[in-house]
Amino acid sequence: MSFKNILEDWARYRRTREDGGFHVYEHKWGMAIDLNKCIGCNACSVACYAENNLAVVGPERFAKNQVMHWMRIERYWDEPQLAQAVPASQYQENGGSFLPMLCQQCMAATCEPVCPVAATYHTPDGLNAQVYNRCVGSRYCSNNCPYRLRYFNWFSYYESSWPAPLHMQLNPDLTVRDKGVMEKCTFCVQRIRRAKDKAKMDNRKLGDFEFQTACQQTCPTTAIVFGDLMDPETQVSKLWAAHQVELGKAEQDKENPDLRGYRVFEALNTDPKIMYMERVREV
Amino acid sequence: MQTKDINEQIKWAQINNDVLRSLENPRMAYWVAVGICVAMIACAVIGVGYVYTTGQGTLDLYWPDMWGTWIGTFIFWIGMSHSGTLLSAILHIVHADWRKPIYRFAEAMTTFSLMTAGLFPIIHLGRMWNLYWVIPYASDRGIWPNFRSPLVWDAFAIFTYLTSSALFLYIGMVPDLAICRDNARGWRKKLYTVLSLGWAGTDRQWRNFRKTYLLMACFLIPLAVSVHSIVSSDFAMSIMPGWHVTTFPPYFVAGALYSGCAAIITLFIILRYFFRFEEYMTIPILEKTCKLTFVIAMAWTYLNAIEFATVWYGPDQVDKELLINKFTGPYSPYFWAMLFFGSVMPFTLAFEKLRRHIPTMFVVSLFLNVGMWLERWMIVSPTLSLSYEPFAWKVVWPSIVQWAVVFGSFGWFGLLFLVFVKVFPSVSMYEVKEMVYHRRRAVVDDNAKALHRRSSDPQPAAEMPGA
Amino acid sequence: MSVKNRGSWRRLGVSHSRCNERCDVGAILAALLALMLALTMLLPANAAYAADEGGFSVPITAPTPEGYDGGYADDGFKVPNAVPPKGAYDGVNVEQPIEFPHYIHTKVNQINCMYCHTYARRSKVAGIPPLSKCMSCHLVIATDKPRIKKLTEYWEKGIAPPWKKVHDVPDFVHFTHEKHLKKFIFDNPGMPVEKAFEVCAFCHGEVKNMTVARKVKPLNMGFCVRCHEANNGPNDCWKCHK
Amino acid sequence: MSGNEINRRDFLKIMGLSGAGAALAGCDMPSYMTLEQGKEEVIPYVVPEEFNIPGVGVWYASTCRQCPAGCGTHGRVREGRVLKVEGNPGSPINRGKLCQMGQSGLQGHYNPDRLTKPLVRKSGSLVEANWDEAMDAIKQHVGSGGAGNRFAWFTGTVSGHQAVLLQAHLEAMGSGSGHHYVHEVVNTAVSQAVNREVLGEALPRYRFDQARMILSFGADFLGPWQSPVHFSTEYAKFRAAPRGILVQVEPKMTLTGANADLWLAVRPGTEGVLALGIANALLTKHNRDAGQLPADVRNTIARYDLDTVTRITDVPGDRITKVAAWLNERGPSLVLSGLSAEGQEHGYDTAAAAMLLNIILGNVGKTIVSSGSFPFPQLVAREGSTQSLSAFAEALDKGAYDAVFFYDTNPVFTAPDYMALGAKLDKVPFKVVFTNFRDETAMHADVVLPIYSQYEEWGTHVPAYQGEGSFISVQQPVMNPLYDTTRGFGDVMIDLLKMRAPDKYASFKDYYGYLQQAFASFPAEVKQGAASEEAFWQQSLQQGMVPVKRKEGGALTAKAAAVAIPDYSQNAQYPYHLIPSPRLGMWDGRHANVPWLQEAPDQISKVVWDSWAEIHPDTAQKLGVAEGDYLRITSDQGTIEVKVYIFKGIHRDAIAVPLGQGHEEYGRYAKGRGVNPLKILSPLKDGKTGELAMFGTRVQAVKAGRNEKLVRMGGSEIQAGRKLVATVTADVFRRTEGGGKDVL
Amino acid sequence: MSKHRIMGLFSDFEQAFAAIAEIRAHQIPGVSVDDVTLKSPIEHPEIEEVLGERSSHVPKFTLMGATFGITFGFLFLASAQATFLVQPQGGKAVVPFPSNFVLTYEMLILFGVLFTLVSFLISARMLRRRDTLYSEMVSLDQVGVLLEVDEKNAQALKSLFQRHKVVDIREEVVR
Repeated sequence: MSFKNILEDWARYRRTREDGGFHVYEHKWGMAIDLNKCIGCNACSVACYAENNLAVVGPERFAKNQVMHWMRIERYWDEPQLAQAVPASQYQENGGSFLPMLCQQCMAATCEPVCPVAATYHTPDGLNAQVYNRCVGSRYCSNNCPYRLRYFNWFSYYESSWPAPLHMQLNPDLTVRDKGVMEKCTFCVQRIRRAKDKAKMDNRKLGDFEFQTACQQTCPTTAIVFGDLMDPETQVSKLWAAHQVELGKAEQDKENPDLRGYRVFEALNTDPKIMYMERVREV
Repeated sequence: MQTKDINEQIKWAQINNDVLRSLENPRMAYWVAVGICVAMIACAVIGVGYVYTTGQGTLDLYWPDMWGTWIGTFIFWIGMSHSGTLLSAILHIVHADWRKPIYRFAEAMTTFSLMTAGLFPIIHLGRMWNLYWVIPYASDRGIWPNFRSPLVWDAFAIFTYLTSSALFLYIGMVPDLAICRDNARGWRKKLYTVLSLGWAGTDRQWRNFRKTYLLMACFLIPLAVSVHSIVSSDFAMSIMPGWHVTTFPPYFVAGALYSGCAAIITLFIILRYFFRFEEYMTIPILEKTCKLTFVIAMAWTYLNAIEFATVWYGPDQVDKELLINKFTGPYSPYFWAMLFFGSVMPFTLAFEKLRRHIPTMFVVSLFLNVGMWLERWMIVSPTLSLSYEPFAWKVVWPSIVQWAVVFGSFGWFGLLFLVFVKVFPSVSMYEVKEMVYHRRRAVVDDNAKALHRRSSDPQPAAEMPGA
Repeated sequence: MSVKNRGSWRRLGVSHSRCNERCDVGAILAALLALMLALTMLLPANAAYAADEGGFSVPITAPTPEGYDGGYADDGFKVPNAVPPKGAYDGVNVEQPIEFPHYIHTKVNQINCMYCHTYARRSKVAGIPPLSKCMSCHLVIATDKPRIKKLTEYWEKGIAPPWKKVHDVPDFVHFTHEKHLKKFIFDNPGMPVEKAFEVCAFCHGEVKNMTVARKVKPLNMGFCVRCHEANNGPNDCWKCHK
Repeated sequence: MSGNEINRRDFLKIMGLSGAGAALAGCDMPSYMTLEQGKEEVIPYVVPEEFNIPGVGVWYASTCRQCPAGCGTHGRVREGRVLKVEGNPGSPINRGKLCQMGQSGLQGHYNPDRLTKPLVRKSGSLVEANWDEAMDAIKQHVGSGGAGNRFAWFTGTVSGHQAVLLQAHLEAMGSGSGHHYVHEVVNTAVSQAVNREVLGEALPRYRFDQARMILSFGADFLGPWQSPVHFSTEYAKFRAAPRGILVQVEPKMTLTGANADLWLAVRPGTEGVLALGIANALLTKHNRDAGQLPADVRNTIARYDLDTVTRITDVPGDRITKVAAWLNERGPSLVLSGLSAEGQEHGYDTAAAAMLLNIILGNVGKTIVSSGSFPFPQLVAREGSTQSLSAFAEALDKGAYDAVFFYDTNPVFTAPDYMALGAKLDKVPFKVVFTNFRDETAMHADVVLPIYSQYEEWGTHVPAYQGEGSFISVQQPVMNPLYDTTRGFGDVMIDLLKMRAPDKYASFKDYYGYLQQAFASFPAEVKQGAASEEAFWQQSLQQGMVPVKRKEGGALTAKAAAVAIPDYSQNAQYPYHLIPSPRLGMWDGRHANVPWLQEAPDQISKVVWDSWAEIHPDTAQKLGVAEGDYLRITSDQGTIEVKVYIFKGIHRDAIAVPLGQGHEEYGRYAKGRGVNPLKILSPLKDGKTGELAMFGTRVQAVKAGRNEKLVRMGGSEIQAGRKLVATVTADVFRRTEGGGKDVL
Repeated sequence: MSKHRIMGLFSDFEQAFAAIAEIRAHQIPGVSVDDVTLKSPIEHPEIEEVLGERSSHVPKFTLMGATFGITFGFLFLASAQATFLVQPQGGKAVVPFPSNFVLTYEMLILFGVLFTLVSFLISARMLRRRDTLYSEMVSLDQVGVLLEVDEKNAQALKSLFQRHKVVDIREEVVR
């Protein structure tokens, strides 16, 4: 049994540069977020709270940045790319730039190799998993995440965050994290698994849009598209292809450099699975 | 002005007496010191208990700086532990005789600071009761620790280092324990009889002892280097700006030796003062230690400069930003303080007058260690709170609980050391005897040459050992 | 080595010192080999996985439960294409509002488990049969029995009996019945559905021999993992821990 | 689903099955050590519904009641608990989408501070009582005798059959619809009035998808405006290639402003001038024909040349010309006006001026088309206004009422201090409040009736703005009531009606029965040839709505209204303008008790759990305040002290304090948090419509001296040169993706 | 006939060495220098001169330990990684050499040190009670020369010690 493992596994060496381990992937769940459509309305963030049992920490702890939002909307005032185009005005005439930030589900995730107990690892469907009940809370993963997308349960929030009967809203499909555990966006793995099980139960392939992540489902401007990057027929893979963004590249070589697709901190070679499409502004 | 490392006229009996006396009837000052240490430990214990019950949040750790001062202090203590290795192992191999009177307590420091350091990674865990998951044990779940994680390397390295250095300390002590055994009474007699492993000073024992000691020393040197390199890889292996630095291993090792030597000077002075070890911990030896410290300090400064330079001329914008941030940002006061204590302070060691002025040295050595602690903190926190993601930039001052535990760790170290100096000889008697013996031989030979006599001829009675 | 027999060594014509070391060397070598062996024994290779009776899981201490005949089905039927999980556990006897006799239903009357626990093949939970289901039979069958009388009271009051939970996994474990039944029963060639209880027995023990169900399998991670390995189940943490 | 309610309630019963409880990661020890057998209980169903499987979620269609927009929702139910709410893809309003308020309705429903028992005022104080006492109290006041036209209903926006029942009740009381006050702080009353005059239709349909440019005078259509989610979805169409231009003109940057291509900070109250200025530019520079405009209007426009406008509005001339040029070439365009522009004493004229631009640009009929009229007038939404609030206050001054009933509104919180509404209410002999929470108004009531939450309640709704198509949105309970001591609003209404008009309503067991009959009585074309009434009922519940055919309104014709905007005047004593800006999350403050929304940062300032005052850096410099310093803001009506947030998205003369906080009651999450800017509004009204001039208040501001950390999310506000949000120009976008080359 | 164990305590090291030198020169019949046990308070490099080479086996054990550390360390780690239920690679090899090198290195040192220690205890004859002739002066400042001789040679040996200004002679008769 396990000797088999030894022999088999020893025979495997790293294939190419980080390809997310030796897994034979079933899926590679990915996203495409159109910043031209995103209005930064926070609906996705709240939907995430509702779906994933996120704790509400309250103002005192929020003040210390002990926060819990897997999906956060970053707001910036400047436009580095258009700096010349915008005349410096004493008014914010170019509006704000909104960036929905959720776990990038990197294929070469920097958080994975550093976890001492292997509580975070890569699943066969290309997700960057966090196993709560294995986590010992060394917080190394978060410290090694350039996107700062991992959040730590500084306290036990169960009583403080869900006083009865608020706890009745908690989603039984996934665990409520206790104190001392790291957590992060899971691409709504409970929905993924529910859909996959359903498909499996009636022996068919899992179709595109058969399920949606909570953020995608609620996004009023449909800025978020989620799907399987391994299946070229899904809308998300079409988007990636259309914007000439590919996995496994530290730098995209595009025939048409004007195409808007890009990945945040691509050059760090973490190979994130979320593609953003540049914000557009009339100048 | 004293120039000799040690006075060769000193009687061996006196050596025994002086050292053994240091083990006897502690004075008031000792008990006061113990009391203070215990109080400090109490602070830490209360703090940790509070964290354990409420959660790590009470440390005012936050997103994104999730490590704070505890990990910094962890590195600090690890670094402290390199002193013993340096003095006993390296200097032993290069036959630097002057180490002999002072290496014993240095090694003790090594062991105890390791015992202190080891605590921090444990208590900083969010769920410390699951610590054992880091140990590679066979479970029916088929789950192992992730051997890729530098934290696991830490666990291995620290365990190895603790074991080895403790054994090194102990083995080096055996002949002295025999001496204690022969002079002790009551429970001490029993204790030393057991500990001295039946040492009788036969040539066979001495022979194997020499070999063993040498081999252990040989193991300890690369081990010490590897340990701090591994600790540095906690950071160097990551991709965060300010951590992802190739010079980190040597930088850490240098820093470690640095703080170690500084700590040696401190304890040197304390022991010399309280145990009246003027005969053995002599000014020239202090001077030598200071010179060594100075050299290391300069090495450390150089490595610092290298790091700045590589960042400054390197391609990584974010890294550069962070560096600028360290110099000008919210952490700048501490950063400048670190540079001052670490690179400017040591120049006091370059002046003979100051080197020989004990109070100055005491103060300086303390400041050097403050600088070293700041260095460690400046490695951990700025990177975490000001890194790639601007939206996450945030600086929160560590809470009182954090400080209490850091503070208490010194008490823990102090207590261990205090116990040590009263139970074990903090000066190696047999090595000092050797030192004296060889010097005496040297002197005798000189006289012999002068007087055209064989050195094996009977010497004037005055020079008879033990006469 | 005491002083006395030095002479004897000398007679062998070897200097005592060297000889002593040699035999010391032998001892060390032996010890070394022993240590190496012992440590390799520690490898899960030999210890955990090949562990019979569940390796590190809780061993049976108390006597086997009432009406539990130990072995598998009477007719020696074995579930095809399946390696039953190893391991045993000695659960407590749970006090139920009505002492439900499983064996009468399954063993005596040969009722399929999934007739009552009907959700098992459609949901992650097997579900406790609704009161109406019980009454569909017991409006007419065995109405004089005390247990049934009790049941009928509940029915007339229109409230369900508060059954106590016997088999439970921690909240951070998400076990699904449907997938397991699919693999071992419905997608299992040569597996007659009427033998379903054999599959249920994998984790629930021989319920068909029990009155009130009783936990007789450890249902801990080792138990699951070994079965998953033996039957090529998924080895992905997130399959069960979400 | 059978028509029998008992049954339905039964299968919605919360059952304790595995996973029904919250799954807590108490994973300290190996499982076999923590798990105890025979402790937890598993309660099976008594009679199951065949499609309801434990451990598997079931979805029920319903309607969102978080704001008047009336989006369709789906509620996910498992083991009888509603766990998640999603948009109903069938609903033409939100197309399966929801905003953050819609998402967090759950926390209103499960809120720990929910009112579970009726409250009755006994010897001056409200005490818990049972329903019989409460209903008796009501009976003896308005049961059979009395009241007449000394009775009034004060509600938020109501529509559908609730509105019918309200109407019926008013008549049964002998009072008339004139005594039904509908109050909403966030409304579009002014622009509706203008539309009614200019276009002859209060709420035409705005075709964002047709528009190639939108010029919005403070219409925060992505935030709290007419229908947030609907216009967000429309906005997405508008932004798809070829991409339309959005220009936002307002004193304080709203969410829409933050998404605009060009955001213009205008001096508060001078939006109309800017509109006329642009009109002027269009007529003079781009010689658009002004033929259809009456002479006086043309003269008015002529008065506002570029320099004048720049001087008055404080908007640079080149921006004005740019906008005019854009409007000229990027037709068809759409000009909107919203709260911040209309909340002035001359708000009506401002809105009219904006509409004037639409006329000049010929948008009417292109991007502003008739929405026809709804076939069932009795179901149409009674839309709220602030005029009704002041009217009500005046009525109370006259002591016009003996009994007032409140539903779905909280006037004591939203009314400015000068109205002293609380005190006036106390003079009213009998007040009944239908509510879910102990809110400010409830504290002044004589009887407080705890009603079902939106997920326990039956009802029908007809959203005022429905986009394409039109329908009646159905609200059905997605779960069993949490507390059997609460009752449905509809059920109580039926009982009230039974008191006054037993003959007509005795036949109805409850609101559920009433609705079923109502549905049965729908004309055939509505029933879409459903096989039976039961089938129709089922299908309506499943769709969550009943599509109905509108009467087409035909082409719109516009006749320009006269515009008269007073000159802008500085006020030496009160140099600043107070902007009580509504937020998408808090709306008018009704969601302040929802922890999710309190913790969800404001989109612009990213502040959480608090109120703040937005001011411009220059202003901050003038006042000598930094972020977190308290600012003392004083109007002629009172003073508030609030922390400062400094950014460039607000006009120098403006101080914006968001609505929503400053509750004195309303549960643990809302109580005593922040300030309520509405309290210090000056008594100003829009001349024509009588709407409160919410944005007309002048204030003075001084540094209070106190300082406290402003709890905000996030650190740096600039990207520090990293490629986080990359931006390209629209030209590039059109070149790559526009004009058929659309990449998906 | 009985055997005598005789220990002479010298305070002057030179004298002690001289005495041993004489023994080496076979002045006393039946007494070889191999039998001499020298007890001293410090470690003398000079001992080699007078006692002649006496080998130590510690290094062999050390080597053994190091080798064991390497082999066992690597095997253990690698098999552990290979038998990991779920392979949490995240893009790295199953048996990654960098990390295994580091860990194996630590194991090497650990076992090296442990074996060295054990071999010291064994080959230095530690952990057994001191013989009756042990003098505490040895741990102070005197050198002891211990020999076991036949009765007839005892006197000769003593006189030899006397010649070299022995401070004290201790003697015991074994059997």
